[in-house]
Amino acid sequence: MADNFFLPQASLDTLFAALTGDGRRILAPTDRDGRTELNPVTSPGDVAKDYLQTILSAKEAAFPKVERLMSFSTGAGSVDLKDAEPSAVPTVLFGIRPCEASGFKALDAVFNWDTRDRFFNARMEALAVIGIGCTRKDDACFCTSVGGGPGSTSGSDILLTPVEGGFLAEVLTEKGKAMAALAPEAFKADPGLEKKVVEVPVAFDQPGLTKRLKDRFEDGIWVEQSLRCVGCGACAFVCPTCVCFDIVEEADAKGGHRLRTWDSCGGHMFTLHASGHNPRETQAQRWRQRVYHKFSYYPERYDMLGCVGCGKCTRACPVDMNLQEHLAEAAQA
Amino acid sequence: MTEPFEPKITAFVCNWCTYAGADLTGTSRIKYQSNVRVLRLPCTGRIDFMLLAKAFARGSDGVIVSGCHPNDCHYTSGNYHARRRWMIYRDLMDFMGIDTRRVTFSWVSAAEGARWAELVNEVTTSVRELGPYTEYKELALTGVE
Amino acid sequence: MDLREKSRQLLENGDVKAVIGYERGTMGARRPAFIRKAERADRLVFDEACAQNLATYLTRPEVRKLGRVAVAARPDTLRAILQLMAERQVKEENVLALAGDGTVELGTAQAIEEHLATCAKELPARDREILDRLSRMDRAQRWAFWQAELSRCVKCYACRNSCPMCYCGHCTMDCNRPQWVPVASHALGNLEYHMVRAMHLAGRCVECGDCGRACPVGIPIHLLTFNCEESVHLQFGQRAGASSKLDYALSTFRPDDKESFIR
Amino acid sequence: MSRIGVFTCHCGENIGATVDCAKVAERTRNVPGVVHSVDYKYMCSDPGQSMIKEAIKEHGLTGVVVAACSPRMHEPTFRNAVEEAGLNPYLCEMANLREHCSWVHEKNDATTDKAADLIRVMVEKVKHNTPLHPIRVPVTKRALVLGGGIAGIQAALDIANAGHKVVLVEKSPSIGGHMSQLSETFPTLDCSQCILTPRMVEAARHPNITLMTYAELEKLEGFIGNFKATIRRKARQVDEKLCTGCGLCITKCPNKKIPDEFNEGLGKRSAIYVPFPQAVPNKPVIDKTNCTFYKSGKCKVCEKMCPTGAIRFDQQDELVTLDVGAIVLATGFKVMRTDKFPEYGYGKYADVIDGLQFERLASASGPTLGVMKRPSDGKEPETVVFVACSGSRDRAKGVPYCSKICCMYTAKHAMLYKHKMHHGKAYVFYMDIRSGGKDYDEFVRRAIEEDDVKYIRGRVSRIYEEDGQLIVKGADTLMGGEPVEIKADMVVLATAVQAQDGSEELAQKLHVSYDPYHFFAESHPKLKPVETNTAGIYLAGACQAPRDIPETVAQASGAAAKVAALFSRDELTREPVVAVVNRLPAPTFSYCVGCFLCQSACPYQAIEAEEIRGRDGTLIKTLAKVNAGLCQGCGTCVSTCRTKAIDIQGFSNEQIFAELMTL
Repeated sequence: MADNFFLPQASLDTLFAALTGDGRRILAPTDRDGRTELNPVTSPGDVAKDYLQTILSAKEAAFPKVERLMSFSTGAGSVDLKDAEPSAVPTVLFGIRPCEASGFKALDAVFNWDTRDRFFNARMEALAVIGIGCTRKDDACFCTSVGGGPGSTSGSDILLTPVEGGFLAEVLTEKGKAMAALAPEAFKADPGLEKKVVEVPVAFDQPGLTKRLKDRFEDGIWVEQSLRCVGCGACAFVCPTCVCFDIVEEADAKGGHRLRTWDSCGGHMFTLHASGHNPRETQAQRWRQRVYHKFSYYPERYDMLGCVGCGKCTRACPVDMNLQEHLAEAAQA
Repeated sequence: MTEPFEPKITAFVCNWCTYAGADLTGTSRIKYQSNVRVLRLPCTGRIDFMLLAKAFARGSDGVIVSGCHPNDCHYTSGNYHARRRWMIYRDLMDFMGIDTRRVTFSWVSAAEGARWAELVNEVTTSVRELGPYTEYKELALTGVE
Repeated sequence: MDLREKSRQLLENGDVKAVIGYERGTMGARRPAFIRKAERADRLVFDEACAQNLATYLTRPEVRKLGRVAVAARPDTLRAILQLMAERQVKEENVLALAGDGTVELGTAQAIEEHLATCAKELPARDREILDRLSRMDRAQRWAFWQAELSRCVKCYACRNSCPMCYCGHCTMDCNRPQWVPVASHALGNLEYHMVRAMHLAGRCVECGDCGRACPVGIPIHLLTFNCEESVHLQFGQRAGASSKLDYALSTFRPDDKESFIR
Repeated sequence: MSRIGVFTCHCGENIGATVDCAKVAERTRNVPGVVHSVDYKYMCSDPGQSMIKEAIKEHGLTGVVVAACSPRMHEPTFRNAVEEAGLNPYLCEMANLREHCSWVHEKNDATTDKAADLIRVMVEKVKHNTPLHPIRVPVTKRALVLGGGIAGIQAALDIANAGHKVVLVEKSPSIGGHMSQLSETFPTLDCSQCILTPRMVEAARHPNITLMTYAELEKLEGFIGNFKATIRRKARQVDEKLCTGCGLCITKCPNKKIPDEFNEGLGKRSAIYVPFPQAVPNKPVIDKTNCTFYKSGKCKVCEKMCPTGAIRFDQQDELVTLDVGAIVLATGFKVMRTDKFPEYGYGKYADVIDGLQFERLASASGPTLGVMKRPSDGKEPETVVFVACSGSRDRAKGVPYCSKICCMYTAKHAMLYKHKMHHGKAYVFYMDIRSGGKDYDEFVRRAIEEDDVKYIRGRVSRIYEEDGQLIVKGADTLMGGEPVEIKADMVVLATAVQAQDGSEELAQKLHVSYDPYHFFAESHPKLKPVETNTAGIYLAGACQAPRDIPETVAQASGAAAKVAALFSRDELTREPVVAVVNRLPAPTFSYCVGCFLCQSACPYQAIEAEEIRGRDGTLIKTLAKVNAGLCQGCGTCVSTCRTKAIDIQGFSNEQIFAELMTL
């Protein structure tokens, strides 16, 4: 059960100072060169003023686009291996939206599925989330269709909801309490604030979709939908739940590193075998994989969806592959 | 006391003119600074622009690209193709803020042994003055968590 | 007569197997539409907001299999079609460009060339502004500008995959013997990727700007290819997409090409 | 796993004095993949080579690096040695410790470090070397000689006498070329036709030579040893097999007023004609532009008169395709015509003639039967001015080069004139006298000293007509630029030697390079003077640059020797340093996308298209393919290829990349 407080706008300074004073890095949406993106900030003034969402998702706080797993060097007749240590700086993700906050669960499902991923877990342990509920939305948003909502507390340690003069602060977890404890003076007693967020209509029947997908694998709909897809990875790379990665080595004659980088199932090389055979040879198969992975395989395997309805993919897509629209179509008979 | 900075210079040369010219420098016992490492290719036409970029990525502080004078290409026109490629690539490097002072393009013929020594010395000295190309060397580690 | 009517006719008469045009998308956007049945032609729109270069689709295996297709073509699309013909990727008989308001049928390379002669090419104001800003910078500032911009790149390859000239099935980026460009999107990987992309488009870029438009993180990467294309044009006088006959600046030369930096 | 052996050479003191070879060998031992590293005094000596061979066997080496002198010096030596030990020779590379290190740097640690680096680079390269095998291509032992002047005749005879078949193609109706027009030749003054015509006849009769006159090259495909030439045999309108050369048709032809090309327009010929009496073959052709029948549809007198019925008004051009292994280009030159000289009257003064016209005037078989008569009125010219360097060495005329032969033939002309008209006056205006050559300067001196030819050093600024005479205005620079004015009866301009018309087109057909003046370019100005940059195509005579007869003949024999050497083998072997387009299993087939940008970058036209078809014959993909016979291995295509589908053996992307990654 959450503890509710009133966090006056002016008290944000106090909170930020306390978090920074505690040695935490604060990552928040900023407005740089006309683009909303996550950056380290030190004061509330650095935070973007009027934003819907960042372009990229918050997943990079726990699953960066490039991270080093190990290093090696070659010497006289020998090779020295050295494990990398994740640079798990204590970090507060401030101001991300509830949809993205809930996305970490989908990442966690994969990174702790059979093997516990040392790098992801170290970063998650060091990570705390102060989400902000949504008072705005756009046509790409469909959180309510996938079990979330503009005021959902899932994934946040503290969820702020804008109210007159500040925020309604729901302190949700132990991590949240610990943060609140750093600046107790900032959190005032809740005078009985109303949690008012934007309304996001439900676009499709998700349980129906998941069920429908079971017998739609060979359907022509995937070809039709994907005709305009150019096969880039923009959707996957902005997605808060897309977890695919590639492992590469960068080396010269003297040594090198093993790196983990983001990857995307939309790319034609993703499933290409060394033999030249490609089990997902066409863009339609790759598009289908993206939909099935999120709405069929995730529920089967982890009992959750691989999509939080943030709509980032729709906004990022160069050819407007509107996910919500395609899903609605797929959910129909 | 710190050691004086010794730049790493990588040279891409064609087999028929500049490599032979550098051989002549040796035969003539003309001395030059030892910072340069020469990579031999058949023709300047073979010198992919990516080789230059990789040389910097590998930590070169300066790069020399050299081949046959116009009209003297062993393969008649490899150097003309190379020249065009460099004209465009150099513009692009400059546009992207890469330090073009660190790339020297030249024609050194098989007869110009002294010229090769002079070129290497000039480049080595000027790159030594420019200092290490730190900002490029740092790239491989920037953006890796 | 408009594009819808024209498309309906073409499909009904069996002149083309599909019309690649634009339709209304999310939040007022225009997006590519593949129309294969005459009755669906009503979805088509063709207005100023239709920016994407649809020539990109002509080299896709799925589209190649269709046979002859019609393409709603803006001038940059036409340039791309010519360049693709010059590079033997598109056959004259397999493409019908619908230019102007969408009703001007251009069925041959010659017709496209003639039509293009009437179209002016202008740099968008926003690009001009960035280029002016860059030209006032010194080298270190330009470096800082591009490093800041490229640090945003996640190598999603939206730029590459949107580009009509990036049709290579096996891109330099996909080469791993040797691994020319790092896979990772760290600063070096990003710099080399965009450098290679610009160089590989030098003399081939039709300057449609789709790469920049496609970039989800808003890097003005199209300026890199524009810069190369302009330096090709200024120094060699050639322009990509001017003709269906191959005249690639980097596989041709003049013995008297003038430069000032070779010692 | 690589097993590399590294052999560091002291080269006596040459490397050893500056580089610590023992230390280098020691350090190299620690490089991954190196299983054997030694240093030795002289690696190229027999014991040195034996060390390598033994090590290959003993250590099972998969690659060898010899760190010694320049690969340009001893690469073949060590590759041979390696091959003798059973390893593919292309698995051996050299690190250049001598020319690029020990000879050019001081003795210190940095120099030793560099030596170790250079070795390291080659070790990494050699790890990526693959066994290569020489490329073998068959040779068609038949030569095509283009041009039937003295150059072509000589080349054809030499090749034929070496036992090979030759097809000699000449565009005009007879072989003989410019030499057949000359009266006498310098410096011996022997009669040109007397020495040439026996050669012409020999060429025609030679069992190994097929003559194709009145024919031109239409198209050339293929590559060294394997060319396919298409020859257009122009319609003579005369059946060569039936014609006996009796000449009755010529005698009876009603149109005899056509300016005669052989006599440089100084005589007339008929519409059916042989260019000159000694023509080979001595078979006429009908000049269709001037023949009455072709103009008006009536006449056919020749057909009626011909005793063998050899006239063929319906004969058409014929295209003949020949397989040939080598080509000799001997298409000769032209001279600049007098109409290119505004200062000398734009060619409108009949008595201002060029050197070739003078040859015809002086020739015993010429229009005047060798009697000195000027063209305008047939009067014997009492005073003749010869102007050397007419057009040559004159940028304004587009001929900055020296035409080389004019100094000599001008002296000859003046001499011939004086021999025919002892009382006449001969003046020569010249810039310099260039008479290098055996007996050449003596010849010029004879003209001046014995034949009293007046040499004036200076240029002629103007020539104009006045009272039936030509006023020649010039200056004598040896007299301080004093103006000179000579009233002459005839002026002979030694006009510039230029490339034959159509040279550029021909060069493009053959893919040989040419200079700015359209003379064909030799492969190397010193060491490959008869080769072109296209393997299997050779040069003879003035199509390459102005040449005199002895030089032309020498070069023709040189070209013939090259052809004979080529034909001495049944197949050619070539260094396998050539480009290849990668091939992969279906469904990829190759990374090549078939954009063919490499094709236009290739200086050798070595890139062809290859179609990949399915079992049912449908076209799946069109790929670039390198013709290993044509590829010279420059690698320009490699830098053009975006998909990295094309690569060059011996300098592959992987090899160069590996080298770079060690630095």
